[in-house]
Amino acid sequence: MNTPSISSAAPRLEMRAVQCIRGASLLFDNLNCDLQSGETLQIRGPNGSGKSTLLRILAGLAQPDTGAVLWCGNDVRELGPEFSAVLHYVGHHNGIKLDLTARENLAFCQELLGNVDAEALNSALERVGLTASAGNRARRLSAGQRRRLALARLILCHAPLWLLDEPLTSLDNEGRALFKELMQRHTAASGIVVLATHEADIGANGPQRELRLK
Amino acid sequence: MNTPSISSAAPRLEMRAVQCIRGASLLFDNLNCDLQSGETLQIRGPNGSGKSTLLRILAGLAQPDTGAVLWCGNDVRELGPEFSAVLHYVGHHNGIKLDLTARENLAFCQELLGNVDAEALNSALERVGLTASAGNRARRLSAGQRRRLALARLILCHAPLWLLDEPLTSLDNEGRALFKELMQRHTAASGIVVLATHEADIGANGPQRELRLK
Amino acid sequence: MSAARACKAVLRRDLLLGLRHRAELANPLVFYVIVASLFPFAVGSDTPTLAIIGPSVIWVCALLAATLSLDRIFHADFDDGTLEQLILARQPLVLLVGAKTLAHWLLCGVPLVPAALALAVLYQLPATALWPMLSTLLLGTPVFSLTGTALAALTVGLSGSGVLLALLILPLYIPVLIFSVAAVGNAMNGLSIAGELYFLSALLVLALTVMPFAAAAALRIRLG
Amino acid sequence: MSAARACKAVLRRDLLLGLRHRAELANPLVFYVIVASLFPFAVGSDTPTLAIIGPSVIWVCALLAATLSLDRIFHADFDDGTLEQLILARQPLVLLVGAKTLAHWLLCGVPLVPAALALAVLYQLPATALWPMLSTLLLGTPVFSLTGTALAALTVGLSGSGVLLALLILPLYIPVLIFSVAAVGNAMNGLSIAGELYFLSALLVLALTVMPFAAAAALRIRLG
Amino acid sequence: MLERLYKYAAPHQFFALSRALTPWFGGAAAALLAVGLAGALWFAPPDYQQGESVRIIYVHVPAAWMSLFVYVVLAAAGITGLVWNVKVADALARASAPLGASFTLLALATGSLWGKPMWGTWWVWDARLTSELILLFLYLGYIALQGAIEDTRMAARAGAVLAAIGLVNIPIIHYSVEWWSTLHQGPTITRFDAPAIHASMLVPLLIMALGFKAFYAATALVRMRCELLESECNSAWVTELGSGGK
Ligand code: HEM
Ligand SMILES: Nc1ncnc2c1ncn2[C@@H]1O[C@H](COP(=O)(O)OP(=O)(O)OP(=O)(O)O)[C@@H](O)[C@H]1O
Ligand SMILES: Nc1ncnc2c1ncn2[C@@H]1O[C@H](COP(=O)(O)OP(=O)(O)OP(=O)(O)O)[C@@H](O)[C@H]1O
Ligand SMILES: [Mg+2]
Ligand SMILES: [Mg+2]
Repeated sequence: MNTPSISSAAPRLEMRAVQCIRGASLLFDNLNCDLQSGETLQIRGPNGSGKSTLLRILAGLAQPDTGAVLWCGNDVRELGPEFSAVLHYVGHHNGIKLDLTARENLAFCQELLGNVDAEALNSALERVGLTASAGNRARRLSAGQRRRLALARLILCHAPLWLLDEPLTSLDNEGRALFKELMQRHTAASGIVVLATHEADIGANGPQRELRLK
Repeated sequence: MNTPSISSAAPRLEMRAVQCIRGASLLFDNLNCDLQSGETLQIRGPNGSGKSTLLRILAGLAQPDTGAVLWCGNDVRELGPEFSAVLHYVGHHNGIKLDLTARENLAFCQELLGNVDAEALNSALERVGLTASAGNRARRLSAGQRRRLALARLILCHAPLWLLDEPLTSLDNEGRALFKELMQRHTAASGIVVLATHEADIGANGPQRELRLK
Repeated sequence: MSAARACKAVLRRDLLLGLRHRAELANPLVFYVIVASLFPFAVGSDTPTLAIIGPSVIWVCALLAATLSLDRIFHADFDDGTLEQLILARQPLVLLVGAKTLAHWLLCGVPLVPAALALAVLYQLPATALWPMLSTLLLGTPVFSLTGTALAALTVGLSGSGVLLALLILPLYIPVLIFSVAAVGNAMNGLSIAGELYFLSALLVLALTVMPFAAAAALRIRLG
Repeated sequence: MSAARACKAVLRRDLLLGLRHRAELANPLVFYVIVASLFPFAVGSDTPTLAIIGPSVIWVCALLAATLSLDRIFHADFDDGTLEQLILARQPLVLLVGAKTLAHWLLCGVPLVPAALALAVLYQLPATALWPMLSTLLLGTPVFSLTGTALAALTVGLSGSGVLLALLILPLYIPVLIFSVAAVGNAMNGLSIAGELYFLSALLVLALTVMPFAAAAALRIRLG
Repeated sequence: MLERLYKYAAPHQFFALSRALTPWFGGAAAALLAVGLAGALWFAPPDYQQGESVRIIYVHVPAAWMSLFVYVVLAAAGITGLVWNVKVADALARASAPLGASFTLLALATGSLWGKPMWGTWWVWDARLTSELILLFLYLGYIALQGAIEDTRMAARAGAVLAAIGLVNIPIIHYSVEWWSTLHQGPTITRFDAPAIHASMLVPLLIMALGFKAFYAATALVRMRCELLESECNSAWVTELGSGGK
């Protein structure tokens, strides 16, 4: 609120010499990267190379051992909740309540994010193909349907930075196509996408960069 | 024990008019299929079409609403634990204890399955590339490493029938290749594989069949 | 204001989840009544003994019921990843945690009050004990919820956190217990209970000002 | 025999997991001691009253501690999918469940015995009460573990299963409670406790023969 | 005979049978309860010791008996459903639980109403009273379990296991008055030798007891039909029923 710049300025995510140590082993060291609006960064690497850990660090859910993550030039540790406001994070876990219906889950997200809009909710459900199951408790949804519900958060309201950990898990072909389209639109609208995935082709349309771990 | 035939006979899995109803909706009806040794069945279908449910029914973890599953001609409900002895099931969940090390997890599986063999254990760890992390608690493993640990069960001891629910989740390319090779060997050794996956190519070598849901 | 709306959303969601498990909602209550009725079983139906231990049993059981229900404040949210979403929400975490505390109190604290009064009747406590019972419960249960939330945040995601939590929390509850039982005892002996009530109010104010911040900090630590 | 080996594996694994969370292992115990010592706080350290309510408090708290630890018998196994693996193991499920029950008793039941004796001293119970306390605990705690396993199997995977489980189990524990406390009371009054011990033994034999089967059936139902 | 039974165990057959039987049981309940209450309130003498308050016995005792009886029915039905996979038995168990809980509550309420004039207090922690309270908890536990499990088939099967385990408590309640010397009345009516109660009281009491049973049967049949409709909503016969077929 006191630095309105960061929500209005052009999105820009930087890693500066980010290092992470887990247990006795160095996961990664001296990671540097400068992502501008419209860019897609795909984090790749074999299992256990630290992709998920890096994403959590970028989201501010974990701290790097040395180095820093900057958003529009500000250290995200200092930005705090302000930084949370500019990102969507979808991790290995879906982050949905199994005892609420699909619709209730999304409505809650909206309220949490601060913009209630029934129309946006309906169109998000429609987009991810859950209109028919919107009234079902999430517990009854299949693995792929739950993942779709988690991804529906992305289109509920705008956030310039998307951090996605294996977003395509459990999705069928139609779901993958849908998701790729969402991503393309987001980068076309000058957003930034960082995702970890083992897919060969993620079909980004803007400038696409790769970060290989290990 | 009283029908030694089923463990020595050539593996054969049949579905007879299998039907499953969940809530108010019919997931699938009148599924028929006859799988002989060496065959691979890939269950396909969009998200929520009932693939996982069907696999649980095949494993005897759930009951079909009508119809039956037969193993070597016997209804699996009547075979009970005898049927469990001929199959490996790997579901969406990995079925590993996060507070045991990778090695301890596999050792426990061996004892449960009734053949303790340190060599088999070491070679299984080696095959799935977890030798270096064998002494780590599974909680510290990454998503893909955990999946590898779950799949290591398949090679710990022989079972003619493999039931796998999206086995490739979280695996990197090397992991996928490894798994495909395991599957090929299994069918070459006259096993049966039933798997649910959204992958286009699962690289089976023997006769490969497909079951499309919805 | 959007912060207020987010808090309301958290509150509404938690209440909804609570109501959706109607069984779960009634459970702490029934548990409370069962445990409290175990004692007469064990002690025998000797009325004077029952009246002596009555206030203590009622309060100790209220404390246990409150403790048992703590586990669910964050546990489920942690398991399904919604806790991360909460932390990444665009609002100050303190407020959201405060809303969760309030929901917990409404679902688990408030129902204890009528249950305790009913038990007081069953234990044949004199009528003079009822008002102090009521007022101490209304002051004490929010302290339980507030302190409990902070410690639940600290232990979230630890295996066996249920019992660990109970272990950490019970010593913190003891002051509330002592003063509340003393108040009821005083009232039964015709003495003033103002001192105890002041003390409990002070504890409540302290908990209100400190605990949500502690809880928010603990959550950030545990998930960091 | 491979069934015996599988049982041993289950037992060893559960004990290992228990020991690995040393905190978790100590927790029910510490919880027990804390709750039991809340009463003197609440009742006041009036020795005759304490001696009267002593056996009841000790037993009720043992029962609560046993109840609280039930949740973890199957809960974790259900969450991570190892329960399915257990059901699909090549051995009769009854035996594996029996091994889990035994592990639970060793981890959570047996430690209660010395703790209860220590508490008996704290409550200044007469020496004549110690032997009945010991024998009833040794007969009663396995019944708790056995019955608890069956009910834990029934409620596995249900949301809020902790309190639901407590709700279901407490009524079933009551007979054990009544007879045990009666035995201690009789002993303190110089009467014979043979009748109570016979009854408790009968309950134990009943539980031993019925509960593992009930638990296995319940698991199949819940996962089916 | 067995064949007949088996036939009516099919949900749609039972549905028809239950429709036919309900009015009979309902009518019998109304008639018996009317006659019984008249007998209880006007024809039976007041007790020489207890005065008019003895008339509570005509509600209390049948309700208390029913609370035990219904639990046994519930457990038996549950086990039948579990072992032989009879859906009608599952429905009976599920339908019985709230009824049994209500009878238990009624026995507790009338008992404590009676206790006030008799023992001078609403409630004592006596063995029978407390064990009746536990019975209430058993019912509530059963209901809570049913509520917690969404799938009705699974809920019924899980409930059956619970009910079977809880069966241990029934003899404890029944014999509690003999095992512990308590305030509560010992067996006066259910003794194997001659009942220690005068016929002018016994007859209305027995009529009331029969009336309660008929009432239970009628309500259970209605509730079972609801249960069956709900759990069988996918099957052909329900669809037919819904589309106006007979
Ligand atoms: C809340 C209080 C009470 C409860 C929970 C209660 C419970 C019960 C129960 C469960 C039975 C059936 C026992 C069986 O068939 O095995 C019963 C029967 C009976 N009760 Fe009560 N009762 C209460 C109060 C009273 C009072 C105050 C009286 C009268 C002094 C009374 C008189 C009787 C009689 C005469 C029977 C029939 C005994 C028989 O089976 O022959 N009850 N009661
Ligand atoms: N109680 C219920 N009421 C209504 N629908 C239910 C119920 N339980 C399950 N379902 C539906 O059954 C289906 C379950 O499918 P299942 O998990 O087998 O799908 P799947 O083919 O494995 O999908 P995925 O590819 O996403 O893993 C879902 O469509 C779900 O909505
Ligand atoms: N406390 C610890 N001690 C030792 N190693 C640890 C510890 N915590 C995590 N690790 C290691 O850190 C890595 C975590 O990696 P992470 O989960 O980020 O991998 P990932 O790239 O997301 O892999 P995947 O593709 O399998 O999801 C693993 O190799 C794990 O073994
Ligand atoms: Mg990862
Ligand atoms: Mg699936």
